[in-house]
Amino acid sequence: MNFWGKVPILAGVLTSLCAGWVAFPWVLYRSRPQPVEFSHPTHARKAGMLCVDCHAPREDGTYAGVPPLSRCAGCHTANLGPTVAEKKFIADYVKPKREPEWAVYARQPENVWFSHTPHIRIAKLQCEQCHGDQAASPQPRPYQEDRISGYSRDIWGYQVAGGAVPGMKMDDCIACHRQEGLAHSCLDCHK
Amino acid sequence: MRNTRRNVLKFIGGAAAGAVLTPVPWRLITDTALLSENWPGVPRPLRGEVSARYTNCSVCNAGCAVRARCVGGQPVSLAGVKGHPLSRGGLCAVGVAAHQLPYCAGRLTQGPVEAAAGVIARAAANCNAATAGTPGAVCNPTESIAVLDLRPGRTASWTYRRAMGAVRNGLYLTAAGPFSGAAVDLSKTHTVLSLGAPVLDGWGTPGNVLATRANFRLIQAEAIESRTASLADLWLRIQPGSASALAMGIAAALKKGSVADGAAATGLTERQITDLAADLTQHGPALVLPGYDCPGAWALNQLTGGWGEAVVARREAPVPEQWKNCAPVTGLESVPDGSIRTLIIDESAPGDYVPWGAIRRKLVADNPVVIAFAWSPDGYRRHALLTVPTAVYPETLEDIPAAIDSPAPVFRLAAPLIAAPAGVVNPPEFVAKAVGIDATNALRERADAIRKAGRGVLITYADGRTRPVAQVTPEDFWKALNEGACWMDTESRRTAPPAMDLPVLDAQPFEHTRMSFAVLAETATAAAAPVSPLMTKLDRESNLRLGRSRAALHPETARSCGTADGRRAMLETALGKCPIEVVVDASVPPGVVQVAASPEVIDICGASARARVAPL
Amino acid sequence: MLPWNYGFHWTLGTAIFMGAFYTVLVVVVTTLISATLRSRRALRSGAAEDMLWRSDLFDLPARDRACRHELTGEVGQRECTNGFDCRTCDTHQTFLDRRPPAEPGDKSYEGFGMTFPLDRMYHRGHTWVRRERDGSVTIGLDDFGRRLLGRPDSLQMPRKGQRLRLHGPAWLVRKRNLDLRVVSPVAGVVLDTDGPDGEWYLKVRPEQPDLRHLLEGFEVQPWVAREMERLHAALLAAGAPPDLVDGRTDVSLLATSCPPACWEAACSTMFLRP
Amino acid sequence: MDRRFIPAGVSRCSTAKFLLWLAPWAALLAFGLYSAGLCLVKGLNQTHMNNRFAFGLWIFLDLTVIALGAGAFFTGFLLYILKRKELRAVINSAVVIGLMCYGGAMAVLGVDVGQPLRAWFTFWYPNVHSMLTEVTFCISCYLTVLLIEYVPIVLKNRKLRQIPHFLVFQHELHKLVYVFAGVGTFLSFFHQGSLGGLYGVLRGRPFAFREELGIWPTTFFLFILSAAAVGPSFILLTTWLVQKISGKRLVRPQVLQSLGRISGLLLAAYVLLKTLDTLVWLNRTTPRSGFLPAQYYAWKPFGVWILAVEMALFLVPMVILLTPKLRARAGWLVSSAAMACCGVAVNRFVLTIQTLALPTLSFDRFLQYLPSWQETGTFLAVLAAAVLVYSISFRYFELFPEERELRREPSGRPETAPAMAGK
Amino acid sequence: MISERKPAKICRYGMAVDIDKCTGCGACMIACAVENNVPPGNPDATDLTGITWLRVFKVDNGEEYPRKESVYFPMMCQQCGVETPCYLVCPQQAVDVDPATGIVFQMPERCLGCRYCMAACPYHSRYFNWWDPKWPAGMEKTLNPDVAPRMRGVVEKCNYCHGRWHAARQRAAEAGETEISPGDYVPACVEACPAGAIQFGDLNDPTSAPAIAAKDPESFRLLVKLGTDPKVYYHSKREWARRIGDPSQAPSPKEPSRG
Repeated sequence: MNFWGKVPILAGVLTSLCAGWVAFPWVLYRSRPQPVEFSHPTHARKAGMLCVDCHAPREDGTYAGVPPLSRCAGCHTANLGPTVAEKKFIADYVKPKREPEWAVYARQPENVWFSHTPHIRIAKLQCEQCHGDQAASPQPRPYQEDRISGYSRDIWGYQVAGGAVPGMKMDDCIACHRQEGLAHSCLDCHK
Repeated sequence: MRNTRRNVLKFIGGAAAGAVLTPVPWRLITDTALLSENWPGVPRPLRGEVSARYTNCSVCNAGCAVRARCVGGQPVSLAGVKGHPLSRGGLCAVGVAAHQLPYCAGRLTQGPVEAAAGVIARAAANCNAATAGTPGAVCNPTESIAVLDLRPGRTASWTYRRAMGAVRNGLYLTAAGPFSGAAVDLSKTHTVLSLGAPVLDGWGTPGNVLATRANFRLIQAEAIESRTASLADLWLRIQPGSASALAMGIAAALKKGSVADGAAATGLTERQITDLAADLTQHGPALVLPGYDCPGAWALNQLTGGWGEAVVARREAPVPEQWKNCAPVTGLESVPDGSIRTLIIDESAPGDYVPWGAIRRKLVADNPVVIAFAWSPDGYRRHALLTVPTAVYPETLEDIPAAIDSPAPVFRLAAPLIAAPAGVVNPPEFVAKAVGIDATNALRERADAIRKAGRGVLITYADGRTRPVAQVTPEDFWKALNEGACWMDTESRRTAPPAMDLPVLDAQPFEHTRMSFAVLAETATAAAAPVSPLMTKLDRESNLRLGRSRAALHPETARSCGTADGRRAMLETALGKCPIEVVVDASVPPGVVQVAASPEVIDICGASARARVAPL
Repeated sequence: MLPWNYGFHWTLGTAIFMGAFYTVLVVVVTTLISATLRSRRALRSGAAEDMLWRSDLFDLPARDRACRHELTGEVGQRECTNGFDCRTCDTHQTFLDRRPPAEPGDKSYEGFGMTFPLDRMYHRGHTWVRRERDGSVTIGLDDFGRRLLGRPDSLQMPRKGQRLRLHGPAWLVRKRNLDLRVVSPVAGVVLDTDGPDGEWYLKVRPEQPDLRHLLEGFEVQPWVAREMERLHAALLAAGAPPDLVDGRTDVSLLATSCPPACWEAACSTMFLRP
Repeated sequence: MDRRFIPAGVSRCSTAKFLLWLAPWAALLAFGLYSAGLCLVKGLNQTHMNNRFAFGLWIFLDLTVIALGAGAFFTGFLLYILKRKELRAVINSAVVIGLMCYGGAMAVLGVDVGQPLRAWFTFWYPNVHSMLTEVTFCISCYLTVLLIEYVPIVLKNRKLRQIPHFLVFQHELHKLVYVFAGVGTFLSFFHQGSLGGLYGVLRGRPFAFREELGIWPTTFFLFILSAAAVGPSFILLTTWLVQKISGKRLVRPQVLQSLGRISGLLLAAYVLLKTLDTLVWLNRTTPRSGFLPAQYYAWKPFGVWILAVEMALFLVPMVILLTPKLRARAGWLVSSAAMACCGVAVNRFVLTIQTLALPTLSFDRFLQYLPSWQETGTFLAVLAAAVLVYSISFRYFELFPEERELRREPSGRPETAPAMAGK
Repeated sequence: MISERKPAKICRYGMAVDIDKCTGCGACMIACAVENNVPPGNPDATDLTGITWLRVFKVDNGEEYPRKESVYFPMMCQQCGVETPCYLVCPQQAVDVDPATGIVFQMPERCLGCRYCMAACPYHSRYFNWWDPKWPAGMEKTLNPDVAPRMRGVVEKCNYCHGRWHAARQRAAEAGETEISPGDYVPACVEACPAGAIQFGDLNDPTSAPAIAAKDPESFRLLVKLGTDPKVYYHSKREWARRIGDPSQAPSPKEPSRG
């Protein structure tokens, strides 16, 4: 087969490569920006806050969820900074007392029984070890939802804080649990 | 390029090969599998802070202590409170799932609230007008207004009495038989003769019954092999509907009279009856428990020596003095027929369901007004002119009357665990308001009265402590009650209830009409009251209990009716008919139709009746 | 099924199971691949025609594939498995060695009112091949074929210089709206073409001088006889009128007189068309 | 109009007549697909299976159909590995039958599982100790093999082979078919066995549980044997049926007889071992697990008679097929083959349905089960599809190579085919 | 199971059921359904297609009145310890046995609904979701977040309220413990039984109720001769009731009786 004979084949390969790697994700994932242009670095660096200042666990050690508006309003009664984003936040949410619909990148599937308590109280893990150094994280990425499975792309696809830290997939949990010799059966984490 | 078809094929081939190198096929395979996890329609349980809250179950008078596991404030499961002096940590099947009652099919939240208020107010006004100027005159009977309280002994009952007291000839009616204001003390009992009472199946306070079960020998006289009969130490299979006859027979035996009639009616031997009588006297203190088709049998306890021992009088929890001038308690049966024009029925809290026929008799013939306070569609709503929606446990704040097996007066609240939907009313306050009385604070006033009396102890569940009431401030008392605490009177000198006279034998042997079968209703806990949708686990999904609108027949009986297991049929009595599904069960005696008590069934049969089953 | 799957760990069972499974997989796939490669090679080397010829031949009844030595009675019953290419057949050679030295026979064979000159060789597709001085060969329809077809309605001859394959189509004939391909008795390059009017159809330079696969000399007579038998059988099977099928069938009449079914049957049988 | 597709040298009915024959089957298929669709869309509540009768008509069908389809692998084994040349006359037909049996079984399994979208998990996370895993793997592999074996038959079609690529490919593939025959035999041995093991390992179902030989219960081996024994019978039966329906002679009687003979021999072996196994099971296995053999047959309608019938349906055909005189008579031959097929069906029925119907707990009760119309419909779809594909294959492909020969030979003439010379 | 290393502490959770105490009130069944997010029965569901992880049967001695005696008999998954039938037959490892607790667990998300495990289970304690799960409007609010609702077409079964096991472990972790203290983890049916007929504990702990029951001559297990080592011990003083566990005592075919 001469070169011209090969052209159609190459064309075919190229087409499906483009379709598969570029068009497909664009079709598959429903993308939704976070309601507020929130910046972890600003809070961590400028305001010098710690994770627990906002993400305070309940007294039983369980994760209390994304901090409610009240906690933000604690400081953001009026503009603390010049940014437009903050103006917008106060105007749209703080003043009308409207809870922002935060999208949680790493919400686990229903059949996963995850508790922060043992990871904090016993394993003494630091937030960064799983969530990555959010203090250095860029602006919040749009939340991408798989149209078919309904799961966040982050736990199934690339990792929450980019490169360095493990993602929130089962394999990531397992890797650590195996290391610690804590992986006995599916029942360890599944409900 | 020539030969395009070949090229197209090449292109397709290349594309196929390339696709394998993209995430498309793999992603799709995975995602479809994940989709089957989030299958449409599979709900996501809400997450939130887990907390424990305490209350008392108001599904029946047992008022068992309840610990609710709440997630984000919403109760997700209920359990008994260990170490509770009355309920002993017990909770029956209905109570365990009672937090789901608000989600029963057809739950009422909307209704003619204003209209009802208007009607009651007008009726009250009419009554007053009708008797105005004629002091003490018997009011025009066709203009009387009445409240039928299916669950007497509550603070709400007092409110109704006050309301009716305010109306010149208002009546306060209860369905409770002659035996009220008394209790039984199982801990003091050594022999229990149950004439069809479901002793081990939700009667009294289940936890208490089971805890004291070891103390007494249980003799069950019943026609069908009910749950209690199958577990009793001795089961006497008597003829359907002959419970009172047996009672009479025993009475006769105790009086050294002839037991022939009793034997004939019950199908027992005379020897069996005399032995039974001997048992009751020798292994005392004995207790005779009537089923609800022979209330008169209570009196039998006066002959066995259990009177004042096993059966004792029970004071009522203290009541504010100013409440005392109010309408007297009237038994429904003692009201002249056709005398009530406006009847208010409160079935917001499950109680004894009175057959509609018995009520209808008392109403005036021409368009009487019946107002039902209900949260569930089946019940008196089917007969009422107006139905006003009410809250239901665990939405309601109400007190629970003392259970029959608690000799000491008690006062506890069913503290609401979830908010009631908008548009529902609190029946007693509603009625009181309509006739111009303010009863919004009745429970608090009652609590204060109890606190003022200073008797008894306060049991708090969260910490499991028991303190004399005297040491608790009124505010703390009220607060504790709202957190599911229980006030219990100190044991007073036990006294016998007022004497009852033995009713004459009312067990007429069934005349053999075309109605050939005896219908016997399984009278489990609050049998007639609606239950959680989950109860299908007990009836349809496991056949452990007889489901609503099902009737169990002996195989032969079924054959003789020309029906079979799982078939639809019509149950027909002198009072009416209702459709049923036939369940063939060899343990049902021939000639008996066993049904679960539901409003429809009770309406047409009451406790027991003759009926026939016609295949559909 | 892959060791890096969560929950996977090696046990004897897993090893055996996976071993068996993957072996099966490998065997099946390799077989498929080798089949594909071999067919590529076959296509390249142009074996397709030969295969077609063989599979067509295989479609014919066993008796149509009778070995030439069966015709001559040298062997009882023998089926040709070489698609009539005796050059690749070693049994053929042994038979030839057994033969007595051929004494010069008649110049030609006359039978059933047909003439078969013996100065040439015959192919069982009813073509003859004659060696010429210049090393080329001329190819023509034998008397049987000529009489059967008579004057073709149309004819499609190969181009000059075209390469004929052994048992590939030599030329195409259309007669009584029936398309026939005449099997090429030799492989070679077409030098010149003539037609039904001339004595021969094709002049071909054969690829190899060896023409042992063609019938000659005393083999012709029994072959023609067998051909007659086959013709009759075919006609009978096609439900021909009895008068067509007797000892003295005039082949040349078939073209005109016999019904289409018989016509197709006759031609197919004679020109080895399945 | 489709004459150019019909193999040379054979005669087939007119297109119109053919379509007329297909029509009812197509209708049946449509209905079946509809009922299968209901089961897939609305869920398995469409069936009459339940928590106790977790398996129903479908599993019974799968087991039976696959046992009958064993003809494909076993004929291939005899022809290509043991070189029984005469079976060349039926091998193509056997392949098509096998394909339909296995394809049908797979399709039904796809409907039978509650979550078809996850069926591939079995390949991804297999539990190698489960018989079902073995079955799934082997059946899917063997189905592929059958498809590959089917390809040459299709490509050899008179018209298709005019395309050189097809011609050459089928030719080369056909040369290597013995490899597939070998692989097929290997796979079949395993999944036929595992299908037996499927129930034989059920420790919790003493009626089905059997002693273990090595890592496999005896049913594993019994199933292989019974399948191998009945496969040829089924080929025999179908061939005869096709002859009757098409009104043509397709194979020489000797072929059918030799099929019958093989079947008979294997049946003999099977009957022997089955008897042995039954005795061990009743006297050793069952008492050990705390059951009384009598209990198994105490429940109507499954009395001891069903065991007797099962054995009879193997014994009688065995005797007939091993008696040359009787074997020579078409009537006896065919009816005994039919009996053997019924025998295997009853055997599979007992192991699937009766096992589930019997109570294990002392207070449990015997269960009745009747398939719903959706289940039956799905089953009929498989049947219809099989008939359709077979009919089409029979019309356009060369399922019976001997047919042309036999057509040329006026019937009744003594056979002198070289293939038969040996016997 | 997938463990590489042995768990630090090995429990064998089991149950002791005193059928003399059981009154068949069904509180355990309801508590079980509430705890484990089992939906109310579909209108077409019967006792053969419904889902009751725990089911109470009524069993009698086969006699007629007056000699007839009955007991109520709670049947949950017997958590077979060896040769666990369902675990061995599942084609895709959707059944797992936790080496740390001995609990047999069904993973609905892995299950493809082939129901082979149901055929394998001698106790019929596995249930198939014949219908899509459906709760009356608003009732989803009462679902237990510690248990994942199942979807249609998968098998489910009693797993000793595994959600509570997780919760107990979290409570332990809250106190910095890695092991849960006995009594902190109790299945819903045990908690709900008003008669205290069902008791729960670790068979490896000789002081636990099941361990004591295991030694009691009046205790018995179901179909113990199958050799699957069920971990639920039943207890009764009645000789006839103790024979329930022995299939060779099965009653001859007779008229059906409810329960």
